[in-house]
Amino acid sequence: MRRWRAWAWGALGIVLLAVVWEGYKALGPADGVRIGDTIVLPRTNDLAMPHLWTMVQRAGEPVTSAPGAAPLWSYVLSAAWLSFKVALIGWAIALVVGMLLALLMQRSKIANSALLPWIVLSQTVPLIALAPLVKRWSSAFHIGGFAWADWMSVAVIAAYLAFFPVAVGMVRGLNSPVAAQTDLMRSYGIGWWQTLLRLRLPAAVAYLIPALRLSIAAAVIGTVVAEVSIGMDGGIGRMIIEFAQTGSADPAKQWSPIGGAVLMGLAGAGLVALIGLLLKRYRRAEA
Amino acid sequence: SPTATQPATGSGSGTSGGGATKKVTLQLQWVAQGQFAGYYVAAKKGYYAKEGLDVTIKPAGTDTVPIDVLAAGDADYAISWVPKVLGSIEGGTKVTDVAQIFERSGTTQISFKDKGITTPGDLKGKKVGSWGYGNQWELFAGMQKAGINTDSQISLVQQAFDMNGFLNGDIDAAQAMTYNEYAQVLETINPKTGKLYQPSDLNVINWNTVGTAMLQDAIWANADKLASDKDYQDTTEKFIKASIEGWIYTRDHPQEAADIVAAAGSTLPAGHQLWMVNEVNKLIWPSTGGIGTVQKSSWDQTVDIALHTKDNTGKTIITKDPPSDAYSNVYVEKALAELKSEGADVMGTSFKPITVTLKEGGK
Amino acid sequence: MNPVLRSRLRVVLAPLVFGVLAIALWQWFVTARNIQPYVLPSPSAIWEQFTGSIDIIRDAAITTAKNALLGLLIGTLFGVVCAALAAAIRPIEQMAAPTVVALSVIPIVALAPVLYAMFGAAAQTGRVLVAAIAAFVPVYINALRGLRTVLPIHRDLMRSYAATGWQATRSVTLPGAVPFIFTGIRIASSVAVISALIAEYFGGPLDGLGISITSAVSSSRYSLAWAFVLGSVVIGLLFYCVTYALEALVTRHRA
Amino acid sequence: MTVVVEGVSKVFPGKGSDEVTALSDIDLTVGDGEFVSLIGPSGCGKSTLLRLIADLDSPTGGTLTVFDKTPRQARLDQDYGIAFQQAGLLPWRSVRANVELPLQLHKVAGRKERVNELLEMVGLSDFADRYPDELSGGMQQRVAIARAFAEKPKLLLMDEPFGALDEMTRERMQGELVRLASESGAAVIFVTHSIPEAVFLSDRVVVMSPRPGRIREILSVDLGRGVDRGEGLREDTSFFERVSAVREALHGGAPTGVRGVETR
Amino acid sequence: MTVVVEGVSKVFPGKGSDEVTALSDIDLTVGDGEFVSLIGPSGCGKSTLLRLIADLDSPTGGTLTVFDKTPRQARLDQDYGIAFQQAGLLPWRSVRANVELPLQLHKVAGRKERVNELLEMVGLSDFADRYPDELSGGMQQRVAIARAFAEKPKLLLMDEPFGALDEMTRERMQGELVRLASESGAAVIFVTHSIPEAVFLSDRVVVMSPRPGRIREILSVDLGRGVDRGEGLREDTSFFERVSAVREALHGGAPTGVRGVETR
Ligand SMILES: Nc1ncnc2c1ncn2[C@@H]1O[C@H](COP(=O)(O)OP(=O)(O)OP(=O)(O)O)[C@@H](O)[C@H]1O
Ligand SMILES: Nc1ncnc2c1ncn2[C@@H]1O[C@H](COP(=O)(O)OP(=O)(O)OP(=O)(O)O)[C@@H](O)[C@H]1O
Ligand SMILES: Cc1ncc(C[n+]2csc(CCO)c2C)c(N)n1
Ligand SMILES: [Mg+2]
Ligand SMILES: [Mg+2]
Repeated sequence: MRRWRAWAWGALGIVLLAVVWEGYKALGPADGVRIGDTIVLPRTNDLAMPHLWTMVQRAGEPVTSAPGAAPLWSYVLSAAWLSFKVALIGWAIALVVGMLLALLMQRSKIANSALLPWIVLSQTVPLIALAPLVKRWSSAFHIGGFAWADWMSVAVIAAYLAFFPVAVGMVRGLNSPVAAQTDLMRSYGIGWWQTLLRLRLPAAVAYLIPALRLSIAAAVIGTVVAEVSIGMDGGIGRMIIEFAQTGSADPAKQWSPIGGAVLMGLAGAGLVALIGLLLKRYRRAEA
Repeated sequence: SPTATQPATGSGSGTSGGGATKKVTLQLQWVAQGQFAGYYVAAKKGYYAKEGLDVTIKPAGTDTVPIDVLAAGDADYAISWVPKVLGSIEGGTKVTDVAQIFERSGTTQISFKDKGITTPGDLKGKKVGSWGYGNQWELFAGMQKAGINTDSQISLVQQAFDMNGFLNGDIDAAQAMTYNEYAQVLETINPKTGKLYQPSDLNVINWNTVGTAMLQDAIWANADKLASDKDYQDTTEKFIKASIEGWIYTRDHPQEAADIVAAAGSTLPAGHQLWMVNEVNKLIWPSTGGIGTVQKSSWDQTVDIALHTKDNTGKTIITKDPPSDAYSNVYVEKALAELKSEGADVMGTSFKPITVTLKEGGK
Repeated sequence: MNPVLRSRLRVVLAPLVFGVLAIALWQWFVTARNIQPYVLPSPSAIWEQFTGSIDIIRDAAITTAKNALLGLLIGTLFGVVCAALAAAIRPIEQMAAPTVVALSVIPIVALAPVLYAMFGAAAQTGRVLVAAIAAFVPVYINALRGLRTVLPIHRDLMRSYAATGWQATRSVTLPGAVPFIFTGIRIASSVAVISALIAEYFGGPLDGLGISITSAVSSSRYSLAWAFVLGSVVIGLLFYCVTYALEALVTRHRA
Repeated sequence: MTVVVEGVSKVFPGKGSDEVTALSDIDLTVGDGEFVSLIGPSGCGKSTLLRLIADLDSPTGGTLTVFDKTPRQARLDQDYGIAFQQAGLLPWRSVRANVELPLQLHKVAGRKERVNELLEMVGLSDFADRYPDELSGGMQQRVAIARAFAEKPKLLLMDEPFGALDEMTRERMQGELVRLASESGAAVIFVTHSIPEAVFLSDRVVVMSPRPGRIREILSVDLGRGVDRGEGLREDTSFFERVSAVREALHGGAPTGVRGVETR
Repeated sequence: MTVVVEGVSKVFPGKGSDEVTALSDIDLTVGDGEFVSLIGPSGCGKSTLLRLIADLDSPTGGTLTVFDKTPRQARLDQDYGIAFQQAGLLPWRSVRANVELPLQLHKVAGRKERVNELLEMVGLSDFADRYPDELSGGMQQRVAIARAFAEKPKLLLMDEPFGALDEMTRERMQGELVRLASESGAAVIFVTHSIPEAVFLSDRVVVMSPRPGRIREILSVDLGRGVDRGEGLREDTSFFERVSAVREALHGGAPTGVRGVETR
């Protein structure tokens, strides 16, 4: 019942947003509202704000006029699916790296002090600077018949953005058990590994889930940016630059990759919710 | 499906050269589009295969520097503009321009008629669009040649992939490739008339006319390998030959070439694609010294601009003359000789571009 | 040695030692293996470029930092105001929920071109807004949580004082949410910098760190590119440290 | 009468149909200046009863009056001061500002002097400009008590205010409270778990029993008022007698020492 | 001897040069099966002493032995069971699994039976499959105590295990503890704030004073063992006498009832 009400309000919010969009488009000046030279409310012309129905209609039409071209929506959907798979792999890498770092930082205070500032610092390096290097390094990998593909570079870059929340959240989670609990483990004379397994990991779950939510959003964003930067084929990133080239003549088309990206984000959030459900046992305290 | 841009692989039937096929990778400087039609055609039509080459064509992303991919050994050949490469060469990258496919520059600066910008000098005090990425040098050279102080007398605007900034009036004069952005504008409805924008609405500054044009799409090869590796020299010649065959076919069959590019995964609308192929043909044909040969005068003009033009960061592309192996006509001349002996028209003297009518959205 | 002193030393020294070692290893690797700058520029080369082009880097950094700061301020303002509305009226929160989730996953590369079309491609507005949107999400989420976590005892206290809604908001709800808001701002600070920087790709005046990085890369000047990256790291850290210090300041009396 | 509770009951809606009857049919009167303690096992409704009197919650049955008004009116008129087990100080306000809070909200004049007086009263003048996190638990609780006394209420409601303190501090605070209450002439309703505390402080001890919350017995203590209750009292046999009486009432005749299955 | 503490001191490094001397020159022996309580104001080092015995921390001076071994060896040999004020249950484990935890970690055989026995002992058999958040505070504490008894230790260390319980539950638990301890023959070192609790439970009460933590006095209670300590004892004059004696030792001759300025 309350679930439904939340959904209903959420849907109403989206409708409201649509009404505001169209309402402003109808009433606002084509060239936007300016204070001095700065535009403070957006332009309403079709280049800046296409009609919502134009976007929807455009999504139903074929991507290009080439015979047999798929409708735009299905094209976006399969691009989003491809990007999402890459994002998931990046996310998986981020999970492993983030957790390992967290374990290391939990294990050793020195490691914690030494690494944490650099982990924070790592997130101030723009992906666009990193992407070409990663691609470069990865192509140096030629182990046997294994050839590094573009999507792997993209996944690595997505992981670079996504590991941060996991590492930070996980450290906090691993350190969350209260003194009574850690002392108890010590009194049992068990070592770090057993304490980790029996106490710290289960206790960290409650902190891990929100971290995962942030992390998967970061993975999605990282994937798309890296696709653009590296030039990976077939995903939402490539779609953004390709559609931009017809962005002026076919402005509604440019919005569909945004829809695809949002879809990926929502799917990610859904996935995390599912994981949260699976680990419900360890989240009793939250309820 | 969007994954259609599988690396286009020469799957030719007639392997005449005999022996095993040789794997070759070509790094483009952008995504698959008509600009690179010749290579896709050569692959599709089996010209590479005929030379015993198995060519993989790799599109680029925004941050791909083709010449570094080449230098790192991740590609055997790369397509890039000469001014973008000269700096890399001065930085120690050992590459050689082995075939100057585009003889003319496709870069222009376009503006709406009412701005009254007909010469580079008129850009003074205007909001001027620039792509950066090494695409900006002809513009800067042109403005500086007209006596404009590019640090203080214009305001520079970063130009995106689309032409919205130009159409919305944020940019007075925008960079436009004849084969791409210029068409984008002409494919757009003019809200004032309800019809497409017309060429008559626009003023176009063409750097070829101004005299600050620089050499654009060329095939680059690894200089060190060229100097030492006989096999690579051989392959280079074959690669150039097959590529030129592709361009010749493109000249003669623009529509088919456009379709081949689309089949290789380009999502540009068909009309736009055809326009691009046709415009690119104009940059190649008719050829002065045979397609692919570097004209010394054009090279020198490019180098001269690279030595003396400062962009917004206050730096010139290069500070001293490039080494002598920065370009070489040796391989292209051999390739041309072979092609001529096979009866191919490598000059395109009688080339007549087709007429492409642009429709809304490039359809 | 006194363990407290030792822990202080550890906090300062350990990252320094780690950093110095990592940079030394990096330098050694590049020199010994003769790595090309397009594979990995050496720290010394980056530093050389950094000091050599410090004026250009400073100018670029100031432009980007200004956009990021303005964006951070706008994002924070909107974040807090919207959170206040959402906290006061639950349907508003529920209505905003899908939009906020969507905002949090829209890649900057998709958003920026659209904003330039809306707000002008020759102005900094698009960049500021990209930073503002990126900053909005963490501030909104944290502020909302803060406004929602009024201790029951404080609520009872206000009721027992027969305090008006506004009095309760002013004396309990808002001050109670302040640490949460600052946590949000701290998270938003580095995101704002990165976002403002990436947005430079797609329009706006030809200045800033993002454009400088790519234009250096496109002419294979990798050491210079990384000198600009260093500039962005400095800005990012500056933002982080300032917001961190603010957070520490406002939460100093909280248990 | 300070407080009159008649036939009051409180039912909390639980999940589904599991209602919780926190209070059932409670009758209680508290006279002016009287010190009444509520004692009983966890969950017997002590806090609930206090909250009903304070109008922090409303009864599902019966009537309450506070100074012959509705609890709501009494709350709006600021007729009572209240303190909880947690001091509930605002961590961003100094000690002084915390004590000042109710005065400020009600725009009382002469605040500065009154606050100084209150801090003096609880012996925290030297800590006026400190912040709560700089105080010990006992000191925080004293700030909360000063705050409760701020508007010189004729009724003090206290819900286990000393529950979190150690024995020595607790005894000292009990002594202070007895003094303050008798000096100010305020009636006090005091929730506690500690039998000696209830006995030491109160004129009457209300013993409650759970499921549903009822008053089992009301015991008069009659050990004198205010200053009469020195520390010596704690070692007096009359004191031990009352303690034993309350214990017995609490255990309610049920054989003591038996291991019962406790459910919530 | 179960525990021998000789000349033990513990200094914690504070901020800068502000060291905290938590314990100074402590001597204490606890015999086999003896029940010893530690009482004293907050911060006098009760928990610290217990933690040293449990080898959860190490002394800065003096020596400790537990069953004639080092505390470390005793810990590794699982010679003691321990319980804290917070039950410290693992919220993701059922009651049964929580009690089973030490047995599982030490791979003890016949766990299921032992757990049933322990749950029976603390009267929680019906709640074996519930989770901690479904239990009241008192029930949680009983789970923690069952867990401490799991491996039949000859020494039980308890740090205010009943501190969070209400008076009635607390008294019931005290009775149970006395029974369990005497049945199992285990020695107990018990930290508390409550004088009646210490007196009711112990053979000897160790009264400590703070800054620095020292033993002020050790009082023998001599009220009989185990079952002898029925609920009736609490209303016995001999009981009140001991309570008063401990009170006085605690207040350490300082005139009581004086309002002192408390600092931390
Ligand atoms: N807001 C509420 N919603 C539902 N049930 C409640 C609520 N408040 C109290 N109860 C229930 O009412 C009963 C009485 O609670 P109350 O807090 O008054 O007990 P108490 O005597 O103060 O206990 P304690 O000594 O633990 O503080 C309990 O069973 C409790 O679970
Ligand atoms: N880990 C620690 N670091 C620094 N100081 C500590 C530490 N643990 C305890 N102390 C200090 O040692 C002194 C004794 O603390 P301890 O916890 O043993 O007291 P206690 O008697 O158990 O008090 P309480 O009754 O409040 O539990 C206190 O002053 C305390 O602040
Ligand atoms: C960031 C950025 N990267 C590439 C282009 C597109 N572009 C402009 S000129 C040119 C070469 C031939 O088309 C290309 C690829 C752009 N506009 N912006
Ligand atoms: Mg209560
Ligand atoms: Mg303690």
